Amino acid sequence: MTTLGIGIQVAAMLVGGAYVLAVADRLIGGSGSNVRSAFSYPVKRLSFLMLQPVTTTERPDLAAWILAPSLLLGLAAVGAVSIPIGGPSPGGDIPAGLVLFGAAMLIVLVAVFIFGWAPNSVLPMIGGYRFAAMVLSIGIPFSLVVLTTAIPAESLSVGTIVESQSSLWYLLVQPLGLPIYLITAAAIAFWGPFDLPEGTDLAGGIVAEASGARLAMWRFARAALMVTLSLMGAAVFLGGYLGPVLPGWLWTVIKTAVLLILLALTGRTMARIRVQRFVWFGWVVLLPLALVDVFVSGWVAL
Amino acid sequence: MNPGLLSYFLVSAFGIGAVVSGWLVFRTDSMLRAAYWLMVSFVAVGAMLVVLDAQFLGLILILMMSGEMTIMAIFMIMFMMNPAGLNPMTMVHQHRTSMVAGVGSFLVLAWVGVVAEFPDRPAPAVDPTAALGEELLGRSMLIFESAGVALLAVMIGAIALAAKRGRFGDADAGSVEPEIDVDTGSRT
Amino acid sequence: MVGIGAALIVFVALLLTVGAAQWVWAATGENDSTVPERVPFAGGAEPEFHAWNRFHIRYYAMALLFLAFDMEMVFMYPWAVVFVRQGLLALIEMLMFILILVVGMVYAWREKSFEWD
Amino acid sequence: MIDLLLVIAAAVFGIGVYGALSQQSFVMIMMGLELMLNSAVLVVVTFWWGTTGGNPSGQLLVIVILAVMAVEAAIGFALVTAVYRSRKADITEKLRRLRF
Repeated sequence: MTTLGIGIQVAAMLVGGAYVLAVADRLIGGSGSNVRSAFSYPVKRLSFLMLQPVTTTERPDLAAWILAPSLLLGLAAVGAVSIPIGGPSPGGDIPAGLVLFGAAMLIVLVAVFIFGWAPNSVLPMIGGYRFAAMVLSIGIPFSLVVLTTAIPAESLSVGTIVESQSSLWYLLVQPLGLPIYLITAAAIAFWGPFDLPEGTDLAGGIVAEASGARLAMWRFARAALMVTLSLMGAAVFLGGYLGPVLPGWLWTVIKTAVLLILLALTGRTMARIRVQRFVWFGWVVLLPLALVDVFVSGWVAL
Repeated sequence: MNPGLLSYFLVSAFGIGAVVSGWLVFRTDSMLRAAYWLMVSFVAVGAMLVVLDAQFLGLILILMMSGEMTIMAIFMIMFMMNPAGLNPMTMVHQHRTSMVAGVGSFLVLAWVGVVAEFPDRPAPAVDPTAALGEELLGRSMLIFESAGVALLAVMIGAIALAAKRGRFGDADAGSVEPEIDVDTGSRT
Repeated sequence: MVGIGAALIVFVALLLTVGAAQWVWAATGENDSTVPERVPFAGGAEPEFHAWNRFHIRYYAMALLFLAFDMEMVFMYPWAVVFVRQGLLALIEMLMFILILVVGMVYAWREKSFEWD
Repeated sequence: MIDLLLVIAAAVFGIGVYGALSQQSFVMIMMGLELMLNSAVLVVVTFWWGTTGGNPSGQLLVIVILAVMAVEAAIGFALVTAVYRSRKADITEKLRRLRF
């Protein structure tokens, strides 16, 4: 697998997945839209935003504002590179892929925080602080449940973890893993019930001052981040490219799409909780559950 | 050992990145930028570790530092009068002494690094993470467990120092031990 | 090395291209905006001070706890790799380590560090 | 290669020394300390890679340095918070004695 091949694969996954996510979100949550218009909605919305002027505020930190969407998109792509899509790739395998993924997902905090900081406006700044509180409280359970899948595989490489699920998916071996992963992943992508940094109670939060191409880039980068998180969920819990009859890459696409649609569904139907409640929930409920998951899975793997 | 030309190029590039961003930490007025320049320095060093076949250590360094630097930025905003550096400021003392100390320590250490002869025993190309795990659970188990105790001490110490609700009431209200109020004087 | 090299190349390429595009858009967009248009939104409130101000986050005790607990992840990655080979020994050692840290968490929970008003 | 890496580490260390000595703000001093630890990580991995034949103790030392960083940051921030509470001071010049 060459670098160019990996790049094209990742780009195709991210763009296609972002489209699926946007359509699913529109079908589930759009008000008064028929089914056919939902399929053209992402394109319409993108061209609408691209034609809008890019507004600015008084004395913004322009460098940070320009950097943040590109950084978010870059992190989503780096996370996706660590995941095999079409099948085992001996050359392209990253031995510590799980750590690379975890590092990329933690730096999302940096991208979102500087995006909130940049416009020198109160509401985005509060959104940034909120997101910091969220990630600091669920970052550890997120890494823990992903790490738990490395125990039976005896490797930090995502390819090896996928291969080790040839007999049974880790969804069935570690039933606690996927729910915790999806909750924390939605929080890291500030999606669904956990879109507190962008909440309507903050009048848009971190995107309150963003418009035009900048907002379009940010939205796309966030959708790409959701795709990366779903790809990882599909790879470590649902067996990735493993499956009968169909080619490997199609299995990856199907499983990722299922997770994306699931996240779109829960994102639109669950009730939001306050950030204080969420911090408490992350430390007192999710973290002990993730530790239980680690030790029970370890016991089973013995 | 014979590292390839690409390794030399990557190490030089990341090295320049680490040094320049480390220098910018103390040259910018914005506290947020200072914190994130420091993070860039750590990421550059982490990338160098990846080039040196210590992939796990390099990536874990980046993972640790991204969280730590955001916390650092938040604390800077909390404690600085002028966190964004909207007015230029220099908050330095003993500038010349520090400059001399910095340059001096660089020269001494670089001289040692260049002049000293080191044995040439490169690391074998096996999975170093597994070796680290064996070391952690076997010979160095005591280090590992005492790190746990140290971290416990840090947690309790940090909370005891920083928590607003002290044992004797809120920190804002003094949080001091109530004086012993025993009436020993003569009754009137 | 191809995989991690690809990660680096993809990251740098995206950062440069998307950053450059953003810069072009920002440079072409802000010239014609007037001063009232540039006032921060802030829910319509009058902007009396910069948002880059001192801000008292209420969760600093939780943030410090994260710093300490994050270290536990560093020990856990190599542990997970050799777990099956080491067997019960690994399980017990890590259980000890985690139980020590859980004491700190219980203390933080009792001190109400995860809650603020 | 080892020479190059050691010179880079020395430069990072020198910047760290400068920062830790020259800055007035507590948090900026901590940044200087972190830079010094950063260069220590680089030196340890350099020797692990080049001269010790991949002795796993070298890797363990890096992890211990990471733990030191976490400890330093957490206790440092906690101390700054405690000092700020009682003194309303965030720079070293305002502290002549360290008791309440």
